[in-house]
Amino acid sequence: MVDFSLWDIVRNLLLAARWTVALSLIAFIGGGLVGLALLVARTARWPGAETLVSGYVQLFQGTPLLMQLFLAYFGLALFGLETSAWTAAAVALTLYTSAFLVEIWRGCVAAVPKGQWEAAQSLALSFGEQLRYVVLPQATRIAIAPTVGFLVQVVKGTALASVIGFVELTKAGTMITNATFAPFLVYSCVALMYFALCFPVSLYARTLEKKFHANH
Amino acid sequence: QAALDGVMKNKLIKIAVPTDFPPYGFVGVDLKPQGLDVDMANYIGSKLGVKVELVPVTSANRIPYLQTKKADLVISTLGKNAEREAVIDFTAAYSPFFQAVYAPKSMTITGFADLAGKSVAVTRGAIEDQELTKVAPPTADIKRFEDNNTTVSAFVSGQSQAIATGVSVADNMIKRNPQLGAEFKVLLKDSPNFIGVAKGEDALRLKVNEIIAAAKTSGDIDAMAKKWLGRPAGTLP
Amino acid sequence: MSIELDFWAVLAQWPLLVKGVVWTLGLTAISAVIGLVVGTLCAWARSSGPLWLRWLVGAYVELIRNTPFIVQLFFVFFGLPAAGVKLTPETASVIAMVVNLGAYAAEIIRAGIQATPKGQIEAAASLALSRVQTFVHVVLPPALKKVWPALTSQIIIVMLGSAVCGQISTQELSYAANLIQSRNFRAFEAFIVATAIYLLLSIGVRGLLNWAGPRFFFGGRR
Amino acid sequence: MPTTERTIVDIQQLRKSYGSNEVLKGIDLQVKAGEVIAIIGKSGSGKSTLLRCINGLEEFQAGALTVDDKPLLHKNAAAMRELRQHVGMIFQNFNLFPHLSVGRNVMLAPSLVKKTGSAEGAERARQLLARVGLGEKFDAFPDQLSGGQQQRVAIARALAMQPSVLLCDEITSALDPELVGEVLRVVESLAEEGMTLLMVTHEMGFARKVSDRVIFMHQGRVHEMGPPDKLFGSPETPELQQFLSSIH
Amino acid sequence: MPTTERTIVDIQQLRKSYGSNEVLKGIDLQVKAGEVIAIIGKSGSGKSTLLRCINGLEEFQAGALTVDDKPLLHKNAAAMRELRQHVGMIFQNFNLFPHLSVGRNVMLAPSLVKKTGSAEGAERARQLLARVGLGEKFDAFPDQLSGGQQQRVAIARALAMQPSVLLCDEITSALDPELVGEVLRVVESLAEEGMTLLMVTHEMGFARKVSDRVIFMHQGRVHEMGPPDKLFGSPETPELQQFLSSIH
Ligand SMILES: Nc1ncnc2c1ncn2[C@@H]1O[C@H](COP(=O)(O)OP(=O)(O)OP(=O)(O)O)[C@@H](O)[C@H]1O
Ligand SMILES: Nc1ncnc2c1ncn2[C@@H]1O[C@H](COP(=O)(O)OP(=O)(O)OP(=O)(O)O)[C@@H](O)[C@H]1O
Ligand SMILES: [Mg+2]
Ligand SMILES: [Mg+2]
Repeated sequence: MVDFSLWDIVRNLLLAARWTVALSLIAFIGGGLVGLALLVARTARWPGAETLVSGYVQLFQGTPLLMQLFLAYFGLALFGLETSAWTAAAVALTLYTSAFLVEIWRGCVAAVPKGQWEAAQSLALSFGEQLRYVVLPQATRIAIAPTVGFLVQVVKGTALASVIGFVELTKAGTMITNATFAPFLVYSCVALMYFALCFPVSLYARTLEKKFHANH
Repeated sequence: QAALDGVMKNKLIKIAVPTDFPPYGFVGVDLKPQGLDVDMANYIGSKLGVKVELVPVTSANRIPYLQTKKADLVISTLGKNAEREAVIDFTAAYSPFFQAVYAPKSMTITGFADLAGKSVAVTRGAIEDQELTKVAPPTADIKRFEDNNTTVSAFVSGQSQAIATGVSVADNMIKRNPQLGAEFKVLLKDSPNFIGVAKGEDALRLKVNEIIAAAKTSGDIDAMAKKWLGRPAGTLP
Repeated sequence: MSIELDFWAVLAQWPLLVKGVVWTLGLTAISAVIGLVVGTLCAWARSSGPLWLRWLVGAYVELIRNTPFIVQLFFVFFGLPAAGVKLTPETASVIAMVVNLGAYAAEIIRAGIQATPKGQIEAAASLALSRVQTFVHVVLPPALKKVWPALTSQIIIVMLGSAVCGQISTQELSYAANLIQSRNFRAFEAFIVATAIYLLLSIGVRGLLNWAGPRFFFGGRR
Repeated sequence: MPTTERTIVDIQQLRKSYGSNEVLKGIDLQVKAGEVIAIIGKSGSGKSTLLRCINGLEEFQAGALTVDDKPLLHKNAAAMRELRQHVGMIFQNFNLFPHLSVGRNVMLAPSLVKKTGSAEGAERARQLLARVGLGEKFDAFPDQLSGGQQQRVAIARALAMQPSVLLCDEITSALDPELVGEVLRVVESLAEEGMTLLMVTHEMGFARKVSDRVIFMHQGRVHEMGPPDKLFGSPETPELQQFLSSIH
Repeated sequence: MPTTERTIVDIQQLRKSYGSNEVLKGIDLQVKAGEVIAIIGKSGSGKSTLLRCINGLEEFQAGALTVDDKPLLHKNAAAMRELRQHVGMIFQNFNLFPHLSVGRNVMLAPSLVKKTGSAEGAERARQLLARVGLGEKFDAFPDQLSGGQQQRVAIARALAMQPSVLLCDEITSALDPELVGEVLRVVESLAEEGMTLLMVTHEMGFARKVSDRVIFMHQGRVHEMGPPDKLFGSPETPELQQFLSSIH
């Protein structure tokens, strides 16, 4: 029917991998910003924030990302909100990523000893200053490794964006498989490319973790 | 109600096509969709005199695309049944679709009763799934897979003893995997394909029906079927 | 835009949904139990096994953690038959889930083990406990306790991830939703119902694990 | 010792509970400017809690507390910041900021709260560090210092805010015995210069030598109070007698 | 005190280095059954390292060590376990197992190592806990106890293995001053009953009262050794004199 050479497969997959990277970046930046805002709300103990944030986390960690993407793209349109695939992907991936990041980061903030808060407080620093100058710098050090580690999950999670029409790495793989009837070859390439994308990130996370433990 | 007006005004029609269902819709080396459904989409676009934007869809999202107006038409090997008609509207049929059961030559299957105790791979929710579920004996082990390709892969890798799928799909599969020794066993259903239109978009539906009717008379439908299926379309409802 | 949502068209197929829930929970339960055992063994191997074993387990963990679950699933289901092993979709799903969870659990549990104060191990040694006894009775329970929330989250991730097992015809929840929607084209309704059920399942599973963890896996004061 | 008659800390009927556990059961205490007060008592008697109430780290349920005639208002963040500029605190575990150099530890609060310019702040930090005997450690990081040095940095950090009152909560108990002396010497010099000090301590010899007044806390109350010679020399209540005998 | 003439711990020319840092520079020491030995010395002089060598927590590079005439063989896991059944150790930080109740802390090692039946083990644990004054805490968890109570549980736990020698490494230094007494009383009773004890301690009064022999360690060597009255009363070396004066 159609004859894909190995190079055709690899070339197409590489092209599709661009979308995987772009979607990952969107997810990470959006998720990071929203996650930070939620973290601050939660840490500052704004009334109701705790309940709200934990409900948020429960919702977006408790349902499949596939469904979140689907509902962001098609569901909003049901209510007359016209969303492009990019908007929907950005919204859904941001929600999903932030729900995980806020949990990860909360643990890191909690790992900063209470005495640090108290010392900053007794030096007349405001809450914002305590957070900005004393707690977050320390929490960040702890947070870098697990955060970078989570990036890997995000990269793999973008595979589901095919449900709203993105032809990213996994989807491209499926499409090529359907034309070539060579699932092993194609999926091996797909797996390899994910590995090539993710492994350096994992490795980096691990080095950071080691470094942190070393000069801790 | 205004889909046709919108199409004519924007000079653009968005048509959902499959990319996982050769020879109806699959991709070439440039990852651009091609196949019978794709040709049909382009054909309708040219008859309307508008540009065509192809929207690659999967079986899970093709109907939502239509319902949320992200696509005007779905040309994606849609078979018709009463339940489906409650949700979307269908035009006239535009291509034939025969489903049959295939199995290795060494296996004797002369009727559906012979499927008892055997495993049969089928694409989940496809017309052949519904048909097979109706006619197969209860002891037949029907394994339903996500898409056509997974179904074929399951059969090719020996995960199922038989497969129920489209005739042209099977031809292709047998050609590429001669070692299987698979052959046609029994015809499941002759279930032609229809084009899906959002509920109530009668203007668009009638317009497409016109185009299909004209194409049948002019032989264009037969030509398309010949090109992709290797046989003429025959009589379509 | 007016689309009439008809949830009854989906809910009327409740036997399929119930079956899906049972399968999803079943797959999750089996792979959680075996996956935790695998994870614990790997965590032990990686923190105190011989060097070659550490490398082997390390490679396993990295391979799994850096590739998507669906690719792993396809390799088990379509790849192993090429090597002469034929598996039912259900077995293949469980294997893929165990292999996946095992790798993640290994890393999580290892982190818990590493956090064990040295004094605990020395106290056990000076009480003449063997290495295995020390690991099982002194190191593991507090380590599990420490990482239990992370393990719970990972088990839920695996449960939600099991949705793709439907692609190889395992009849779990998303399979049921897809089957329903492909028959009657009620995609929204089917997916919304499935999403709601997934949410309930993950709340339930989290609650269950929070309750069960202290009772069965690590002692200590509640 | 340069004690004046101006009351700088005024505590009236202070009550504080954790849940149903009443930890401070009505504390009355007036501290004069320049006074040095040592607080002693058994573990759990509420000494730390009292200090923590004074600079607002803990909310109390009843009673009134004023510092420099300004009442402590928990709900008012601005008032709390204002108050804390007058009340410095030093902790048992130093609580230096590990990610900042010693100099920056000292400069942080003045630059943020008092908007001290950075050149001026650095100059002042150097002076303060020299004062606690750590002039050359400006660029070191906390984890490069011994416990005694860290605690002296913590003192310099608190002094940088020019507080009117300094609260010290067992600031030598986390130190190796050899390092206690260097910290106590710094505190002693502060006392001599007229700083108002409230310190919880287990170092009875030091308390006796430096303080103007000793407070013995017992079960959430000020059980006995008076000049050190009297309290240590002729304790009146059996509880204090027992406490003093237990620690020798 | 019931000291016999049987040598239970015999240390010959023990040398131990961390990397290039020689921490023990040839230790010779014979301990008789029933003897109570206090080890004193400055921080870093090698006291803990010596104790840790005796029950095999640290490997040493040269010299020989026997307990009950059995040599310590690092490579032989079975021999090490056997040895450790004879040598109990109690740590500064208690190191109770936080996930086990007090009773189970005490019962764990006997049941795993000596295969003691659970009824018998529980019975014995109750006796031991009663002996350290914690009879009613059998079902409590470590974090529900005070430091002094935790340390007494640690003692009971070590005793449950019926060791011939007990090593104590500054077992009261992590305790609040008021809690030190209750632990020392238990140790004293052990000494009176004839347990062989090697203890590193900063409590000079206690060392003087309880021990048969005091060892002053200095820079990795046994610098001075003798009966407590002699060592504390008329120290010979200037190092010991300086050490004793620094801690008072
Ligand atoms: N955060 C808290 N939550 C509940 N109870 C607390 C808290 N902090 C202290 N307490 C209780 O308050 C009482 C007084 O504690 P506080 O720390 O003031 O005692 P203290 O006199 O400083 O003792 P120490 O000498 O041990 O430091 C104790 O009974 C303690 O258990
Ligand atoms: N694990 C280790 N690695 C490297 N050096 C060590 C280690 N443990 C101890 N040392 C060094 O060995 C020397 C002796 O330490 P040791 O703990 O035996 O002293 P100590 O007499 O017990 O002191 P302290 O009274 O502070 O407990 C010190 O110089 C210390 O720095
Ligand atoms: Mg206190
Ligand atoms: Mg020591």
